[in-house]
Amino acid sequence: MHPEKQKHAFEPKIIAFVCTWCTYAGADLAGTSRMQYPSNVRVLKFPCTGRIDPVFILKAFQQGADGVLVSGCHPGDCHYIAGNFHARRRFAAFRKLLEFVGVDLNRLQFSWVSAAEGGKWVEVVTDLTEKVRAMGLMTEFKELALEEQWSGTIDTPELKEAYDQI
Amino acid sequence: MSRIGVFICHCGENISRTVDVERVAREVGQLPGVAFSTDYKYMCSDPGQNLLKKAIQEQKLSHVVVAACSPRMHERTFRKAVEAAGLNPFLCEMANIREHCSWVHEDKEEATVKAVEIVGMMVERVKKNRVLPTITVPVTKRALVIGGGIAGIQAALDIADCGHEVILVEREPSIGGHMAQLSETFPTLDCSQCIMTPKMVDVANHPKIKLYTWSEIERVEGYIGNFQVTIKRKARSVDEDKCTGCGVCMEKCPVRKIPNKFDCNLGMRPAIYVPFPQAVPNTPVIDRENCIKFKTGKCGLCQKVCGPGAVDYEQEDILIVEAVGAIVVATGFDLYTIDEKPKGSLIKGYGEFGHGKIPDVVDGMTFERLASASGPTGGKILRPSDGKEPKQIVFIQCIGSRAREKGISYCSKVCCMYTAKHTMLYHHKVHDGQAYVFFMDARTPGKSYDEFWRRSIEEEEAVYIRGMVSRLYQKGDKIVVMGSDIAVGVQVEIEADMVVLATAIQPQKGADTLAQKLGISYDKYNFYSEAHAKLRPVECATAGIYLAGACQGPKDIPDTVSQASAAAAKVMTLFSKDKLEREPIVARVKEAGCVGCFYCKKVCPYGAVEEKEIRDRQGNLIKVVAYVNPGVCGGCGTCQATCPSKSVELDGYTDEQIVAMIESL
Amino acid sequence: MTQPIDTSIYAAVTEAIRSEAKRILSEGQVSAIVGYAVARRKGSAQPIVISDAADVSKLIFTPACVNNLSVYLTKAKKEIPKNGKIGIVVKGCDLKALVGLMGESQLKREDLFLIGVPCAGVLGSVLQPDTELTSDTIASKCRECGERLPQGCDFVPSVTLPATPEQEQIYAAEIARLEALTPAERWAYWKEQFSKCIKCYACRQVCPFCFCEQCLCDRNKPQMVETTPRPAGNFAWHVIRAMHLAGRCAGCAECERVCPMDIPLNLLNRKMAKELKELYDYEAGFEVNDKGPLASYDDKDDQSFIK
Amino acid sequence: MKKKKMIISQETMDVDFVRKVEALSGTSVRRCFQCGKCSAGCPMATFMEHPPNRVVRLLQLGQWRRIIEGRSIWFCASCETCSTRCPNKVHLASIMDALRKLSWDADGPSKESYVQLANKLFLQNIRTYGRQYELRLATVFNVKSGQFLKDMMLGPKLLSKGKLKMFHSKNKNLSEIEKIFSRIEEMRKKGEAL
Amino acid sequence: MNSKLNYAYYPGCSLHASAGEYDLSTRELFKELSIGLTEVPDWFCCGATPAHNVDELLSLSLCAKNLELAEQVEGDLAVACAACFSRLKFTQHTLEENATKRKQVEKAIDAPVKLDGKVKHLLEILARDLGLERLAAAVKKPLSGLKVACYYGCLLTRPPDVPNLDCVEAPTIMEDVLKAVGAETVAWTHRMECCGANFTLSRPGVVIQLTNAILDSAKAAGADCVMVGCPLCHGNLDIRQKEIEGVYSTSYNLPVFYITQLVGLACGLTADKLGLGALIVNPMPLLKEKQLL
Repeated sequence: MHPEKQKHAFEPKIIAFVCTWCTYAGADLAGTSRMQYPSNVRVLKFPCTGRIDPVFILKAFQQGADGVLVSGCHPGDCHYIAGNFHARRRFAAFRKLLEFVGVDLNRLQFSWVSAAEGGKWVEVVTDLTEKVRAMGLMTEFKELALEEQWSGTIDTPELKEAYDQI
Repeated sequence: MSRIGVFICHCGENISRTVDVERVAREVGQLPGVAFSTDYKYMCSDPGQNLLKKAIQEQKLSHVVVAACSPRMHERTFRKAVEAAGLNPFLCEMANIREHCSWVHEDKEEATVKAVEIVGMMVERVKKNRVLPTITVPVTKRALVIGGGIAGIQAALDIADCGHEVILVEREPSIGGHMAQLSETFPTLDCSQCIMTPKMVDVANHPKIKLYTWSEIERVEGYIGNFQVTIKRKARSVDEDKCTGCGVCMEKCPVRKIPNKFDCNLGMRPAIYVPFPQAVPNTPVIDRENCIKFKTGKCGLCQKVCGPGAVDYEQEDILIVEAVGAIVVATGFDLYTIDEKPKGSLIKGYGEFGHGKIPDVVDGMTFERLASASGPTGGKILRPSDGKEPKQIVFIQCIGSRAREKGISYCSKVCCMYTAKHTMLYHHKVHDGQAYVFFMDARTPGKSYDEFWRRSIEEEEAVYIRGMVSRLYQKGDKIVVMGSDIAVGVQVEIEADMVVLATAIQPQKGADTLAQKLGISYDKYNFYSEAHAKLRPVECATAGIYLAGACQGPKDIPDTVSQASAAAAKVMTLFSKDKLEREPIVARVKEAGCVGCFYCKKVCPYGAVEEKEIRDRQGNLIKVVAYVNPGVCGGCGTCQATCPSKSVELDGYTDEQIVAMIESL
Repeated sequence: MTQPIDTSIYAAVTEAIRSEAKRILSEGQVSAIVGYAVARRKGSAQPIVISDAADVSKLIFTPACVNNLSVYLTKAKKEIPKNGKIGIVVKGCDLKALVGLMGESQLKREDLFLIGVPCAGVLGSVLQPDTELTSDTIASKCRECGERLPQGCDFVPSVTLPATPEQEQIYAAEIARLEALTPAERWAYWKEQFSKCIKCYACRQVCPFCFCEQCLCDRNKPQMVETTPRPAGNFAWHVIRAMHLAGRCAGCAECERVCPMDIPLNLLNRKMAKELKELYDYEAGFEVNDKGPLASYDDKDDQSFIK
Repeated sequence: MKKKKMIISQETMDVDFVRKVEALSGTSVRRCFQCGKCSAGCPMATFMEHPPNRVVRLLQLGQWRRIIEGRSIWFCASCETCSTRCPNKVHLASIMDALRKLSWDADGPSKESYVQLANKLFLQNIRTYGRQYELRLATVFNVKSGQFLKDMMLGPKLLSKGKLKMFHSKNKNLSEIEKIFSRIEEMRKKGEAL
Repeated sequence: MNSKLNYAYYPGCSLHASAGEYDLSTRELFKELSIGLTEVPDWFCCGATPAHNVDELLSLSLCAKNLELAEQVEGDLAVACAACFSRLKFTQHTLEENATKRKQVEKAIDAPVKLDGKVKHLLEILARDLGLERLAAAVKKPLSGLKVACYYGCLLTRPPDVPNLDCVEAPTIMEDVLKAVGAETVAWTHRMECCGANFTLSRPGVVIQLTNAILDSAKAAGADCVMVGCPLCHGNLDIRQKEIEGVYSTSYNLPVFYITQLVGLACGLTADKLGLGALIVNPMPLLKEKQLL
């Protein structure tokens, strides 16, 4: 029997953007091999990592993701010749930008997982889930979404009154 | 408002064991836009598909989500079913709740919640799916076969016999591959060259086969039905058209002591040579590295003696482009060596066997050349160091193979059989000798194979010792073999005169580079990956490219020939139509938004983006926009991710669809 | 310590522009010239398009000539005649934008007559246009300018650029300061900055590279970015814009100059430029027709961040 | 001995001995592929230092001394289970017979003596009396093996039940049996039989 | 088949000694069933296991000699002892197949080898020659309610192709005979395991271990008694039973009958005629309980 699964106080939401030829197939293999991994990840299938727009990552965080995974074919293995090479540069730049505006890059994982690497898929997903779980809820974007234009504090009675009237 | 039908598959118990499928159907049924939701034992079965079709018609469904296995498994099945029910197939999506959910989670609650979300995500996606028309592309009915071993030869002959032109490209100066090197073949012990050379001649004489030896694939562009292949014809320094194959040049060449690779470096050849007498084409090639003319500018003897004047020192590598509709990859194998490997490489050598430095420890192919009547010893088994006949010969199986620590975990499949064959050949040639075989298992699945192996023991008196050899070392002119017999449970030591290692089968060197040119996938050993291990064993995931022989995995001759014929059959199936339907997952430009920055063109791996001028009625140029050739587009979507204004869109993976999925979470 | 900056050559430059403009207009080499002219407020300058040789005296070059005129050749080109070559007055920084636009098929070199301006710097702000150019008033971009003398133009006044004093590199310093912060502190900083945004899109309007006819951020099917000026949408807008400009923006800093809310927008662009320089040894604005760092790749690109 | 390293060569592999075994048993030892089914079903395997499969294995390697020096062959009950179930028709029970015969001839270096003694007495009985007389056999065995009291409690009971006859008569044609014994001895001397 | 059955009879050494009751019951039963039985004059010991164990040529020669002697008597050769049966059959088989050995044997017995005569175990005669129907017809007192574990041992069936008595792994001939006489047979696991008869003399410890497993299995299957067709098996199962019970501190109390004793009982023969008194484990209480006496 399997050991009783530990219940966690916080289950992070992980969104994975993967290419269909390598990582999606690798995740399929993990399934076929009946490997076990945390259920937090939701997989979005793309033809290629080359199709993955940085906007999607931003969108995923805004939509409440606590962690994002982008995964595709190993360099040289792209089904579309070079899509993953383009993606590699795109995300190398984008993660620097996110880092600069204050996103903790521990929440954003990139990986190459081939169709033969069911085990690696499990490892990547498990590691990211546990890492993000330890970090806790990604509050930044969620708080941002709740905020109104005014970012200052309503610290005078007049302002309070004016605000209430809105 | 869409009327979406959701169908949750139990997959027997594969899904329903960990996912509460009824609950998924119930909860998903509540989602806006979902008009119908149900679960069924086997959606992919006939009754399952009928259920789907019936629901589409009765419920007037506009979109369909099938929550079952991976779309890589059955997307095609369900899209076909949807099409049969009158819907555009691309209005159907699959939610993967088996490989990505029920199989990887144990907690039923967790798995069920996840399944609901996965299906919900696909429901949101499918709402944004558009009707996609089928795209047809023309098929060029010519095939390229890469590799001129038995696999390539068989595939080429089969396709050519069917009346289609074949381009056969071989890297070496002659076709024939490894099979031409073998002495006899198991399990019948018929002479390899006797059955191989007629086929080689057939290739040379076939009116439909264009043979390019001493040539390599430089570049592959295009897609199924329409590949453009650039082939590098390496300078042979001998004009194939003029050369009569008389061989005078080879006789006169003053450089004579170059180890012949074909003879596993046991025999010698001149600088202008054919690798073996039955070579096809029988046209020599000048080995420029060793040729005096090329090294010093002097000599030129071969040119002087060549009657027809075929020797041409000025020849250069040339590139030629061939248009083909299908490609058969048959690049074969290479043998593992026990040599020291570079640090950090996946594959490791055998220091305990002397890293290949003991001269009389040879590999199986070397033994083949020794045993071959046309080999360097004329078929006498003589050991390389001193040319003596070995009286105690030890064969060791599974060298490299099945040795995870050495970097290879797979079984090389043919070694058990060829080692059994070697013991027989040895017994036939050295009557007073004794052959010993160290082995772990004898794997002999094949027609008459086990009988063959047993014959080597029962009739040819090979002594098989179950147990791996720990170490080999030279002691005087003997090689001490330290092994054990695990059936007896004692250590065994043999002082052998010669040791033959059944080294692992590996893909050809450069298999990965070729795969990258072809855009096909390969495993960590560089064996090419078939589209499906069981159901599509000769097709690559890349459409229009097929696999034959050991490049896909270790194989013996009958299996190789079978697969080659199967690949040829697949090519012929493709060629049976003039036009080919392809998945309409291609990029489309929205001209209104396009400002013609052509970033799409810059990133397109297929060169599918063209520039298109938009003019008004008077013919004045309004603007230049991008145009994606749907026949050429591979469908990766890199253009869309790159386009700043998102004016190019990949059908089937539009921003709308993806954002809908993200927003559903 | 305030240091004066020598702009004495600007008068000579103005003269040279005028005479060259006169020549090319009268010879019919160009159909129009985009340049700077005196504006209403004292000391201020504004863009002008002239097509008559008689108007060349309107052309000037002063420290108030801050605009990047290349934007008038793309989306703001309504004033520009459709036929014939166009002359344009370009500072070194503006030229880099033009090079970029040529690489992106928006302009053709043969359609342009480039009048390059040797430049010692322009004002950081033109709210007080009649200001002496000093180490305090000079634009931040000019402090780290390496292209005071434009290269490859059709005409460049032959004047000797005065030596400019060593100045503090504000962007580099600010980037370094922010990089040293924790992610949470950086988040707080940018949240504060982006929250000020009122989505006036002046940054987009002035940017030579924002030439898209339909901005991604205006789309509603699907809505990639929230359009209302709320923090979440603002954040997304500026991040996406920075990403779109990565590898393209050469740092004319017009976005930052025109921002009514004083958001340090060029900081993001400089940061991306710095990263791309480090990663791929790429700098924008020097070569026409190159693919740019994010439209090309190398087998051996860094992938240390990928598992 | 059995753990001693095996040096294998054409000299150390006694093929002649193996051929004798094959001739006597009428079965090929080379046929065996060491599946182990013989040992799996052998009722006596637990008593043997070389289980049946290993006996064949050692024969395949010509290492008969290792077999003879042990007592495995003397623990074979001749139940024929191995021969019955062998997938390769290796008649192991006959091989065991042959090994015992050859060991017997070599006047066995085997440690086992009881079974050899019992067999010897049994055959002597036949030669002398033509038939087996169990009481005599048992008594002589006990005397010779020094186990005077073995199975003594069984004796009186068996006698009372008439199961052990105190007296026995000889066959009238006893000379014929003696002739058989001596002819075989003669043949062996002449090398006409193994 | 109405003609009278007649057999040459080879009782073997044991039936003239420790298995006298087998001999007695065989003769009485055959008389009762009107089957003729004539003992081969001056038969020799077949050599049994000890002979082939160390000297196959001797074993073959002794058996060949016995086959020659049997020719003097009309009819197929009826054999009671499984070991004798096995050796005689094995000899026939080997000499048929192996010309070298045949020549050696002919030299040893100084006579041509006779392989034509059929060698039959008593079971075959009852089940096949007489036939189960005729056997059933001869029953006077069916053995109703008697649960019997039929023990084949090693040599009745093994090795394949040699005795050819019945299926080598799943024989039924004993059960068939017993069912014909109204008894109940139990299914059990050790009916073909070896009792170690070869070691009765030399290694009784081994015998006790092996025989115990057999008795244990029979008991576990719910048998009231065991039936055998071999005096050697009988020796181990019956004579040693008490000793085994002592060694393993258990109680089996399983009477061990010869096939002829049980069939004879059903045919109405008395305990005296069947030699039931010679059995070491007293069968009387069981037979009385089942109202068979």
